[in-house]
Amino acid sequence: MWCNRLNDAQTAGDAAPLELRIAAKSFLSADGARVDVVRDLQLRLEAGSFGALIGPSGCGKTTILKIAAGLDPDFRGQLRTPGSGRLGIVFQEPRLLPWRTVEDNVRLALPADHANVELGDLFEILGLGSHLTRYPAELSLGLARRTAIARAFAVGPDFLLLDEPFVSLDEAIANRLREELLALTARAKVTTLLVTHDLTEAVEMADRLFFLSDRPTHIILEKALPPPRGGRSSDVVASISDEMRALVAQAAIAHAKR
Amino acid sequence: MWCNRLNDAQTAGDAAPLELRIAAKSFLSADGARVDVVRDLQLRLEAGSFGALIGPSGCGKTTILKIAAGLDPDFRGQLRTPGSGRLGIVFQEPRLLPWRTVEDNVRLALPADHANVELGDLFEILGLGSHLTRYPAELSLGLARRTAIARAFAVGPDFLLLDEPFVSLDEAIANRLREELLALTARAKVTTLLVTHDLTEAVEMADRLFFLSDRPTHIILEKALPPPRGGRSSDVVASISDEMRALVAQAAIAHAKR
Amino acid sequence: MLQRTYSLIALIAIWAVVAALLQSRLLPGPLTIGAAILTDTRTGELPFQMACTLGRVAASFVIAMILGTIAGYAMGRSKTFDRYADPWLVVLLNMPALVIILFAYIWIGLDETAAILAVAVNKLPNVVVVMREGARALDPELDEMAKAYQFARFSRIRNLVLPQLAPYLAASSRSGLSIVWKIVLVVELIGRPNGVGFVLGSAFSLFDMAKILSYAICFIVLMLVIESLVVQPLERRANRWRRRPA
Amino acid sequence: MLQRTYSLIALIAIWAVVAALLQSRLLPGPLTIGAAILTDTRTGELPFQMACTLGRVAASFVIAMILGTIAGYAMGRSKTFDRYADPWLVVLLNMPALVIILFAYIWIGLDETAAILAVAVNKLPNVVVVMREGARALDPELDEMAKAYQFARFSRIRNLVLPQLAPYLAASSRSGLSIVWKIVLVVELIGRPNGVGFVLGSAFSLFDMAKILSYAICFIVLMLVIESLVVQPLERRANRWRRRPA
Amino acid sequence: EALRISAQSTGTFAWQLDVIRRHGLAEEAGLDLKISESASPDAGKLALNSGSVDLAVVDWLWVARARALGAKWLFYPYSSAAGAVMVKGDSPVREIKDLKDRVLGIAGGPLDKSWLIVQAAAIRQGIDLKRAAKLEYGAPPLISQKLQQGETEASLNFWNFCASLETRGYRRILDVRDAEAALGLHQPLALIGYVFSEQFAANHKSTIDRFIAAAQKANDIMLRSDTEWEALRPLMNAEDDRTFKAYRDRTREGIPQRPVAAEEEDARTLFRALANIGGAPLVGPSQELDQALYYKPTPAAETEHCCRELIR
Ligand SMILES: Nc1ncnc2c1ncn2[C@@H]1O[C@H](COP(=O)(O)OP(=O)(O)OP(=O)(O)O)[C@@H](O)[C@H]1O
Ligand SMILES: Nc1ncnc2c1ncn2[C@@H]1O[C@H](COP(=O)(O)OP(=O)(O)OP(=O)(O)O)[C@@H](O)[C@H]1O
Ligand SMILES: [Mg+2]
Ligand SMILES: [Mg+2]
Repeated sequence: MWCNRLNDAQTAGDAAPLELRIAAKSFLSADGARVDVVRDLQLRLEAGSFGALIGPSGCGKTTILKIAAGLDPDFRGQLRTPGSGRLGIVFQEPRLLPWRTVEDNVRLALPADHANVELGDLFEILGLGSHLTRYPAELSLGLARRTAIARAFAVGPDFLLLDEPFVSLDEAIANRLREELLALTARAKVTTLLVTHDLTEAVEMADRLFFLSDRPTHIILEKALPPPRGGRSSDVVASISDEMRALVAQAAIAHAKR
Repeated sequence: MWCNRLNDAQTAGDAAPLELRIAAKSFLSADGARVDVVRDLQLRLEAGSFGALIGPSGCGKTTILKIAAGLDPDFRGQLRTPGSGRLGIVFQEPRLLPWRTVEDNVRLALPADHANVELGDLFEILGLGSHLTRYPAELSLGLARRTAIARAFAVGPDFLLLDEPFVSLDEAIANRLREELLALTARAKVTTLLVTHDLTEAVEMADRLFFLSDRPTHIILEKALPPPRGGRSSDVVASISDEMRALVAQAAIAHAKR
Repeated sequence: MLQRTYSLIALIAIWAVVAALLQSRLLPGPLTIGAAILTDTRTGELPFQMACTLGRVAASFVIAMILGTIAGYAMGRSKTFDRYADPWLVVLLNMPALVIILFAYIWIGLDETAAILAVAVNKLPNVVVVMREGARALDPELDEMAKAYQFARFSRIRNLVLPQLAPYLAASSRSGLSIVWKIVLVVELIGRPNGVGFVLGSAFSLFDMAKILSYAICFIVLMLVIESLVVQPLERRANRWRRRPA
Repeated sequence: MLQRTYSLIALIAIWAVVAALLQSRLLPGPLTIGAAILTDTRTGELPFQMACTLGRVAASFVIAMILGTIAGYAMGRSKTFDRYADPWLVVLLNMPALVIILFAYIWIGLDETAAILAVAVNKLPNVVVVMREGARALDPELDEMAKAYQFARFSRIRNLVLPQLAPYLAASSRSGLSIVWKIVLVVELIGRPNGVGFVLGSAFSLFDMAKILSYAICFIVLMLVIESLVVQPLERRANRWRRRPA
Repeated sequence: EALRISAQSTGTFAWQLDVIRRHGLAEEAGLDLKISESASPDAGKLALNSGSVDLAVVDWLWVARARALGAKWLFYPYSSAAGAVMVKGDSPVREIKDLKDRVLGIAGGPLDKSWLIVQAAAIRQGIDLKRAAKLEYGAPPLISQKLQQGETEASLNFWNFCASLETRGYRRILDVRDAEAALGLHQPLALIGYVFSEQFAANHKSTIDRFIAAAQKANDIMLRSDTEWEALRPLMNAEDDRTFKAYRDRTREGIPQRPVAAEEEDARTLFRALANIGGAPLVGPSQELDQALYYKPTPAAETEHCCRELIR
């Protein structure tokens, strides 16, 4: 059973927080122009806690996530990742291997010591049961996204990076996946960073919200939410969301004035 | 100005409705299994009206949209498309040419007689102004999606097919784009079919909702909404949405029992 | 399969008609060639020479493909390595086959090692060039994915790199096999005491078109068989994941 | 650019050292070759022979690339066409160069047309094979997009097909140019009264390594120059859109 | 004692070796011949250079040139058979000077030895063939084919092609052997011969001598016996009887019959003539034939040679 493995992972994980300082991150575009994406960003997330990253489209969220994943060493700053290095990541697009079936795509990502773990339950929960032998080109986008989520969950991560994982899914499935994610992070000590445009989703699930400015991005507002996460009633979520919206609007104006 | 063109298009468009009958549509998967995707689906959308297609993930919405676009002639049934054949389409993924800049990607899709049309305003509205010379690999997903939307709007379509166009965008931009879409469809007689998982979005914008069953899919519930679309207050939208949820749940149960 | 057969029959029919019309010793018809093949097969001459050639083809092909793929991949992935190795590649690529063959025979000796090496070295740069393009076109997004999930090196090559290189491998091994075969003929012509190239050399000085064609055709038939029974089924399997165009 | 120069200098240095150590007539050093090139350039012999060869190389290359790309694209796109044409392709691919050259010289005549056609026909199937793989790997999703937006045929080819075929075109024209050059040498050797191949023929029978190497090296230098000043800048431009690996 | 030999499989040397084998001449001389066959005339040179064989049959000119450049090869005459300029039987061309403005096909390249000899002879007649005739160079079989197709009006080819053309009614207008005489040679010179390195000859003098003796015995057999040629026939690839006879007679004609010293003298004359016409690309830096080019067998072998000469 795949859950068992997660429990193992818990005992293996150490208690380091995610610490990310990006003094500056820029890209060189094809026409030679420098695109400044991140400036003076400081982000700290306690081990086992759940952060949400919210910001305007194109501000640099994906860039930050990739740096946190250690995929982009080309930035000025420092990175300290939590856990034992077992990373689960859901990219903004599914990024499946087109020439491998759904099941193989998930299995190939498993660490060697868990190569033969039983994944049936996970696939059932994600509604992939009848598609295991399909190739990615034969999947709908929603199914492909679910495969990518299955991959991230299946490795038994102690560090989870999610880039808008629940878009392009119908409400029922999205809710089921959110619950599953909450259960996973509750069971094991998983440090999670979620990128989302959906404030309600963020407030429902996170311990801590990070609001980002426009490009070059940095944190304009950081907010710790009172526990228990996942258990907040919809009224509470709505009221926190409204409050946040107002605060962010203020902060954005202040930022624009600077 | 790109709006002018849309007005031209209005006079050019004829008044045929979209009529789509799919008796059966199936795929042959790589392992030789037949995947039945659509069965006995009948869809009719009056010229100039706005339909929304809502259904579970992986049920066949994209398949239906591609058939409606005339991209997949391999189905049993009949198709009659509205308008003069000027189609604007937003695929579920951006589908940009990676080796062409943002501006070229949009311009290349323009019909020959509008090749030199002024697109500045459209790019500004979509927030693409400062990215016109970028290549797709240098865009964030949100920017790429907006480019794809710009492409669909820029051709001055009289038939518009949108596959979840507003996901992966922040609320502010998504709302601006929704307004822009409403304005475009109001100005010109554009027959529009929108796929979305967001019921609120559908109720806000559409004249007619089509709810789809699970695979093999067909319409389990069709609902005409009272005009004016776009002008509905949020209370009205919320109440209609709730009503719809209840109806769909019933219909789904009925469908499952069949 | 059926269409391929029809097409082959058409090819042979056209050949037969042209040969019949020309009635020239310089273009023997299919029947003459068939008879020649039968005779030489009975005497054991043809199978023997063919086997010699095939051995050389196989050996040089394998060497060139393996080394070429590795070098091409490395050059496609590392800009620095590419910059240093590229001039050498251009030199090797454009060195006339004859020069390489000569050097091999003179410095290694007029023997099998020299022959096989000469062919492999001739073919190598072509493989490198194709595989380098393949490596350059690798998808960086999938790469990131594999890095994030810490794919083992072997798994990365098997599941990520090779499938992306597959069309390049297919192209360079198909055209490569034919190039290797052609160079082996020259190498045998110049300095081997057996093999199809040796036979062709003698046949050429006697202008024995029937002999030349019958050996050439035997190799071609072999290639057709390998193509139909091995390569194409393999290719179909490897391309199963591709969406069929609607 | 600098790295390429260093690397070339290293190559020449190694050659000089090996030549100095061996002290053999069969491996002249760079200085000997340089002197030979200078002499033959002064007499006008080298430029003349080189020009003859380059003309043939250019003509056959253009013919082979254009026809090969069209045929390869068609075969990659249409399964039916592929099934019919594939056996012919395999036949042409594996027909020994000598046979094609002989047929051309015999049936067309011992002239320029025959020479150029023989080379083009020799190279053609290799282009087809590579371009076919390229056409097969075209992205069906972009195709759908172009269909939906009714791209004109020319725009489709220019903006959709060619950029996707670019790495295949690069591979097949780079390795193609070198193959064409090598076949031109053979064609000239067998039946032309001028050109580098003609010179090499005499030089080979006299074992005149200095002559052989000096002509080969002139062509290689030309290719190095074209590569550095034309091909690579073009390639960099064409690949600008690729994301730099992080 | 082992002797490694390279032979072109379609050449006359292969015939001679076959005679040696069938008559056990090598065993008789205490030699163990290791023969590697090849398809190209250049394989022998390659094999010698790479040290893969000890002896091969190679061009006289090639050896002269290599010696001039410092490679110490030795040469011993093997055959003086040579080609000819030929035309169709009904051609109006009768002599060299009729070739003016006609298409002349030449086998090999511009540095081919027969072509140089013909050129030199023509120049003595006041004709510069290089300017006067339209030249086509090509591989020997192709040139032979082109004459038959009528694309060339005359062709200069190797002796075996000429022999086969002759049986089909083609005419010689100038034999290379006659051209040699015109250049002042006493007898046709053996333009190909056994070649081996000086070092090998120094270390294995008796091996070489015994091989030369055995080869001469084989030559005697080939000169005398017609039945011997019937045995050789399968090797000869002659289409018909006339070609077969032509091959036989031309081969016999080419077997050298005079002492090496006499050869050497004519060789010097020819070399000077060729140096004039071909220049440095052909003969290398030296304008004079290297004195040490010809291998001198130990007197016993030489004597035997002369005696045989006398007996005939
Ligand atoms: N390789 C690159 N070269 C140049 N610019 C780049 C590159 N990659 C990203 N950018 C730019 O950096 C900015 C941030 O990109 P990023 O993908 O991080 O945005 P994001 O916050 O994830 O946006 P979205 O919500 O749309 O996904 C964008 O403006 C993008 O255009
Ligand atoms: N080429 C194909 N071969 C086999 N099955 C396919 C193919 N294309 C689509 N399918 C299957 O058809 C079904 C419908 O696909 P479609 O993309 O239309 O779904 P969708 O409703 O758009 O889903 P989503 O909301 O996830 O986008 C899916 O189950 C998918 O797996
Ligand atoms: Mg992003
Ligand atoms: Mg879809």
